[in-house]
Amino acid sequence: MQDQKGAHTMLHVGLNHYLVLSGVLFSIGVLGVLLRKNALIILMSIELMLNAVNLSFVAFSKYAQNMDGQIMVFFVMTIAAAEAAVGLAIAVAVFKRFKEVNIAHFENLKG
Amino acid sequence: MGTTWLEIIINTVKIAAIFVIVVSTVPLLVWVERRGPAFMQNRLGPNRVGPLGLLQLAADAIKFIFKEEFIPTKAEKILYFMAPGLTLLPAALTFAAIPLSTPINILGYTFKLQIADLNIGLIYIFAVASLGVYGILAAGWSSGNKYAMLGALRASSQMISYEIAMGLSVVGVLMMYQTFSLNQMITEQFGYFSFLWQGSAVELKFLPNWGVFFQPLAFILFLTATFAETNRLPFDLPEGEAELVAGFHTEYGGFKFNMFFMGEYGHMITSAALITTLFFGGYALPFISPEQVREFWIQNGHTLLGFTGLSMPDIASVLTTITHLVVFLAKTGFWLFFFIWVRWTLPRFRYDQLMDLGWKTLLPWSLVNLALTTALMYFARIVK
Amino acid sequence: MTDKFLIATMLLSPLIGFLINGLLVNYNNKSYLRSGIVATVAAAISFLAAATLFLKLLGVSAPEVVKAHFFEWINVGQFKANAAFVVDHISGIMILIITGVGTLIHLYSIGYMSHDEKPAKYFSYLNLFLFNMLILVLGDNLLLLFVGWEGVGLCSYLLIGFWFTDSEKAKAGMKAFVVNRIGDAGFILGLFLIFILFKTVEFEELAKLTYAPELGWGLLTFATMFLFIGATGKSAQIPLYVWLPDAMAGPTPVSALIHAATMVTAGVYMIVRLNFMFMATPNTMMLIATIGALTAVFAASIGLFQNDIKKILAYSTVSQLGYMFLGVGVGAFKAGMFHLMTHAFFKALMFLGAGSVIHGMHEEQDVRKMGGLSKKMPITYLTFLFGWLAIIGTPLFSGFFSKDEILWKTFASPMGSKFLWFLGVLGAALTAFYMTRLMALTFWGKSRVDKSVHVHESPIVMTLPLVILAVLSLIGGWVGIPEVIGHIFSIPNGWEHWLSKQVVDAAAHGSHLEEWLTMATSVILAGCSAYCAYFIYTKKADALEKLKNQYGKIYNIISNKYYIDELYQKTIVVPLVLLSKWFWSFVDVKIVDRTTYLLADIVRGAGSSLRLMVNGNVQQYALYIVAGMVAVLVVILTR
Amino acid sequence: MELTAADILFYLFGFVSVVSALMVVFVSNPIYSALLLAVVMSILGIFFFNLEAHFIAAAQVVVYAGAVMVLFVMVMMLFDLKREKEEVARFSILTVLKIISVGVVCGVLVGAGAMITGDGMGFIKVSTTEAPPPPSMLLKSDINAPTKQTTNPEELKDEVVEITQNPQAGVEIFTKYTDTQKLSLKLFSKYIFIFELLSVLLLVAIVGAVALARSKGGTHHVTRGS
Amino acid sequence: MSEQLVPVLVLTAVVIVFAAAMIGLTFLAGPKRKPTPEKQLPYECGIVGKEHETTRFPVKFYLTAILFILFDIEVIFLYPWALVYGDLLKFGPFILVEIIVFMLVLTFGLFYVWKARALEWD
Repeated sequence: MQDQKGAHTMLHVGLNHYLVLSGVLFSIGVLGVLLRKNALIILMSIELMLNAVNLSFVAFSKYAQNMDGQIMVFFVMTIAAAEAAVGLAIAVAVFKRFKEVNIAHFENLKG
Repeated sequence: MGTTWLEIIINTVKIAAIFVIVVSTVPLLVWVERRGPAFMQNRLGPNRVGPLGLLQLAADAIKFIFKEEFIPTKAEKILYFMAPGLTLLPAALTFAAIPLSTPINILGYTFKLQIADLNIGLIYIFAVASLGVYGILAAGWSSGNKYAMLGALRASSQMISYEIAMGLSVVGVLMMYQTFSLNQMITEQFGYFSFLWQGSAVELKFLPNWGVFFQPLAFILFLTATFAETNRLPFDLPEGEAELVAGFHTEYGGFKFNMFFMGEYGHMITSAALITTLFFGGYALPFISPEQVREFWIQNGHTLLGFTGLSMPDIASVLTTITHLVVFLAKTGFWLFFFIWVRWTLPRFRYDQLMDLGWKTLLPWSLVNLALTTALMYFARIVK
Repeated sequence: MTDKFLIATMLLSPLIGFLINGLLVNYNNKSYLRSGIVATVAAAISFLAAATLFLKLLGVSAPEVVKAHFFEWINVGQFKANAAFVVDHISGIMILIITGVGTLIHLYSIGYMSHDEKPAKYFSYLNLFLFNMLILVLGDNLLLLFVGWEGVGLCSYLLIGFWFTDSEKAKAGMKAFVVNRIGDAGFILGLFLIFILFKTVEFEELAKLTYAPELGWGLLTFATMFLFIGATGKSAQIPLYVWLPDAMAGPTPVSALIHAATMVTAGVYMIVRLNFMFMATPNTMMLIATIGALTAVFAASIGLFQNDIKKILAYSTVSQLGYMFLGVGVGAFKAGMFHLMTHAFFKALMFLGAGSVIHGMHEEQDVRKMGGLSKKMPITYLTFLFGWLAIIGTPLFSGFFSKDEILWKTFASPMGSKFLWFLGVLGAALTAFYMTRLMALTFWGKSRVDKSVHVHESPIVMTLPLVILAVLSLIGGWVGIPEVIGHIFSIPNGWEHWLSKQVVDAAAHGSHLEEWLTMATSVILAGCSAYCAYFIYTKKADALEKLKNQYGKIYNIISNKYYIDELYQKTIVVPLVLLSKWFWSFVDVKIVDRTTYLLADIVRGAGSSLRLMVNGNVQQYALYIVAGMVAVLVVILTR
Repeated sequence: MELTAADILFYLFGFVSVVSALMVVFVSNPIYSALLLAVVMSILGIFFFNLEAHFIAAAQVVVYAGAVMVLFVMVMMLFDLKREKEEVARFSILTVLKIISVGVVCGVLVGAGAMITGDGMGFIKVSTTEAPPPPSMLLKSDINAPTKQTTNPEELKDEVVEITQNPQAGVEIFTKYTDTQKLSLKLFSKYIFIFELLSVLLLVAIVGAVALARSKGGTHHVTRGS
Repeated sequence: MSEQLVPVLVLTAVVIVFAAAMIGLTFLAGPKRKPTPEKQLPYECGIVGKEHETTRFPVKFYLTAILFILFDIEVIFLYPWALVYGDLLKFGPFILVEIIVFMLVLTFGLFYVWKARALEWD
């Protein structure tokens, strides 16, 4: 297949393009989680990571002709939303207590 | 958009045209908004500029352009400028999915009178509508004024609460039409009121096959939800002049303020169009399906447009499209008038009543509607 | 009466005696009579059963072997050992000796232990000893023999250390047990080797196998060598004899029974039982013979200058055992067995005699404080006289026949040598000398008993066994009159004939003349040395003093038992103690403890450093997750 | 024409989404990062649309862009966080370690993503010596085959047959259903258990959120006994 | 596929251009006066209010947002169900039972929220 298509195989968007994109987004998410101090930004980076995963799910679902990928995206979405909701509730509680949403304050949650 | 450059240009022009039309109807609505209630309250309303005050619209528009560009100190520069755009964009985008009329096919091209015929039309509209909240929040927060902030918060939480109710009420309709694409919904609503009851067909001659008769409760819920969604009067607490000055767009002047209005009215037009499409057969005439209209125009369409020298079927399709466009505009106009009409009749809700209405009445009732339709479809095996 | 029942009674009656005395009778109850009678009756029943069994074997049509299988003890893989007991020609004799002499000694000890606080304990141990000795002898496989072997070792420890309140006696018991254990270790190695070689330990199957004589140092030689080491431990030969003289710390009947008649002979019995195996290993045989001869001469020389009556007898036992091993070593298994029997009689007699002397002299054991007891203790004197005559090998007495048989076989047998014969004769001369010295110092000569002690003859219960044993030591020899004498009076050599089925001796070749000559030389030599000793110790006490200060140094060396004990103490015990001290102080403290503490420190250190990781900083946790993920991904992709 | 509209769209939006994702992480004002994240979410919605997952695209925009990010923006506005003093942790060994590990993760993921199609997009030289990498075990069909327009009929049909137990229904159902309906067919036949489980998850989240809100100091703090 | 999407994107472009033009126009055409400090202050119906530092915003709004997300997902799950309900009815009540369980659990959630007075606007 490769030779026949010639150079522009590279450009025609195949599965690997989407995977590379989702990989990059995922890494940016991880970077956000690791580097940022603000708890909310961390939560958002997690959301970003989950979305990157969703993208690869859908990409696989299209190129593998199988609906399971999309259904998985459904479930990931629900979980991400629930997680964000509860995460923010906690962040608000922490904000009330410490007047600041720095991740360091989450230390007090430790056992 | 078609492959050839020509088609692309035509489509872009169409899109721009439709957008301009929508934008231009906004001043018209404002005019109606001021004249209508005046008529109701036995007073005159703007009649100085131009006949019946029609030119008042143009005057306002131009006035806005010449206002001073003014930014409050504590405002967030970038967001302050982006906020009006953020409200206008979703309103405009939601209108893209609404089918205005039957597609025209002249000179071998079929030309859809709809910006984007999406196969996920309905939830596309809901998706883009939900983006509207960002505009309001951005406006409220970036203007640095704590009252604006409070107004924005109120507006957004109100919109959010009613979005669920609207979503749920639509589910009933979806169960009936079993599709998201609005075009298909309209085709479902042609002809007489007919459905399968216990397997046998039932047809009522005196009723058109509209969605409202299948889902009356859904219609009422959807209507109230759209009122709340567009912050129209009974629910226009955020900009309640009395307490919060002008709500989230207090700090805006000039055309930015106008854009907020355009956003609001755009949203209102889309809601009206949505009501007609979902519940009142969209661009279709009550008992007559577009096919019959085509037949009619084929026989005597020649008299009207004979001079153009187009082939008979082309003329017919043009004429049917025009008729359906007229029907669509009539219906939507009626509902727009209904919006304005309600504004000057119902008093404003208190905020907690408003939220209670959203969460504690609309939502439960839509669940009831959902249960009802499910039960009916299951037991009576009603299938459209 | 089925064989099984007979064997069972023979075996179990001493056990039951032990249980009754041991458990039911209160230990510190003084009534020696009750427990004494119970023990003696048990021994007697066992003797009767043994006798009937022996008679069964006697008849012409009698079966070769009486076997009783009780239960299958061990059956693991190829190793099979079951609790089965065999009475054949060899063990027939042994059970007679054990139970016969045992019963006499039980009877004797009733009298001897009359003043003791815990007679019940003593008698229960004695019965237990009998039971174990019977198992040793009757066992049909090496493992059962080893069980008896250990049992008797245990009983000897218990009996030697009977008066454990006296630390000296307790130490003697310990010493006996330890030395025995060293021997037993050798025995067990031998047992393992045999099993490895032949895949069986049962005598019957071992006997069926044919053994190619192994000239070099093959595995079989090593096996027999190890067995011999076990024998030296148990029968007190050169390297491991040191425990026997100290074992005299126990009551005298114990010494008589265990350290004269039965236990010490176990080694010889074992070699006779496995004679076909030993014949196949000439190297071991030569070793046994030389050690036997050396022990005989060495122990006899020590016996010359001992002053304790029981010590003299102990060394004499060691030397006589030396003779038995010499006999067995040169392939004269029958002669060795014969000397074992005769020795059992006259040595037990002498020990009991010494016992009654001590009893009479109220616990006085030093020969120099005795003298002239012949008039005061006539029966003991007479019976002792018989024993003396037997041991120095006067013709017609049992000692003569068995000892000369051994000497003749050493001289004549292909495995023996002239030098060994010469050692044997020298040993015999020394034996005659110190036995006569003993007789002279205790019974003849003027009485050196101090006034406070008034000597009295022992009661009938003690003197009766003495008389019986005296008769036995006289007629005991007539059973195996050697060929050269026998054919004159046309008396067949019963002993040879009796054992010939199970025991195959090396063919001795030599003319009758030589036999007569050797016999004559040994008798003459023994007579001369006996007269010298008599002359020195009864007539010329002062000549002895002169001799002593002339060869003072030699006298000191010998009287101190060649400082063997001190030698062992220095060469083995002390270094061992030092080594263990070193091990404790250096290895244990420095290395083992140090390493354990080190490990503990490492773990605690790691723990504390890991603790730092869990400090609640959520972002650090995230970092750990990512690092983990990276590791996993890298592993998967580079696999 | 080599590049179809979809390709152009992909590259354009791909670039925009990566840039805005980076800005989400590194911009100082959290509200801007929230809005930018909403933009990223919408762009992902567009990608989903390109990948023929229409309903998921709409759901993505409704749920993520329209609800979750609104919550984030609202909460941030409530906190009135203006400028972050130092948004990124100061420069320390830990930060370097973090960056390195993220770099490795990104490299690995991108490399794996590229390699999955076997041709490695030219970046990763697939050495011909050892056995050619098996067609990625993840995918049944050959990746590089031109993407078929209709989704694979056989595969979904057997699912439908599975629930309806009559093969004829399978064929008939399959031909007339749109994409979204096929999705829901599968969702309500094969994954029904998870579907019910999710309702429980949502319930738990609701109760959790309400409980947290009522906790001490919350605006809805209910004093005892009231 | 993208034929459906491209018009939407074109429309967004048109809107953005329109908005930018309008604002640009006002920026050019509008009078440029020096902003006076009073004018700069946030508009408070004319009263020049003092601006105290931290404005204590009521935080209860976020709870509605959270509940909105969770119930929105419920709605999203209902959409695919609604599409397929009519057709799957032919194959027995299984599709009905599924949704009944789903809705029961979530209405209980709503009921809990109601009873827990989470939506009270005091």
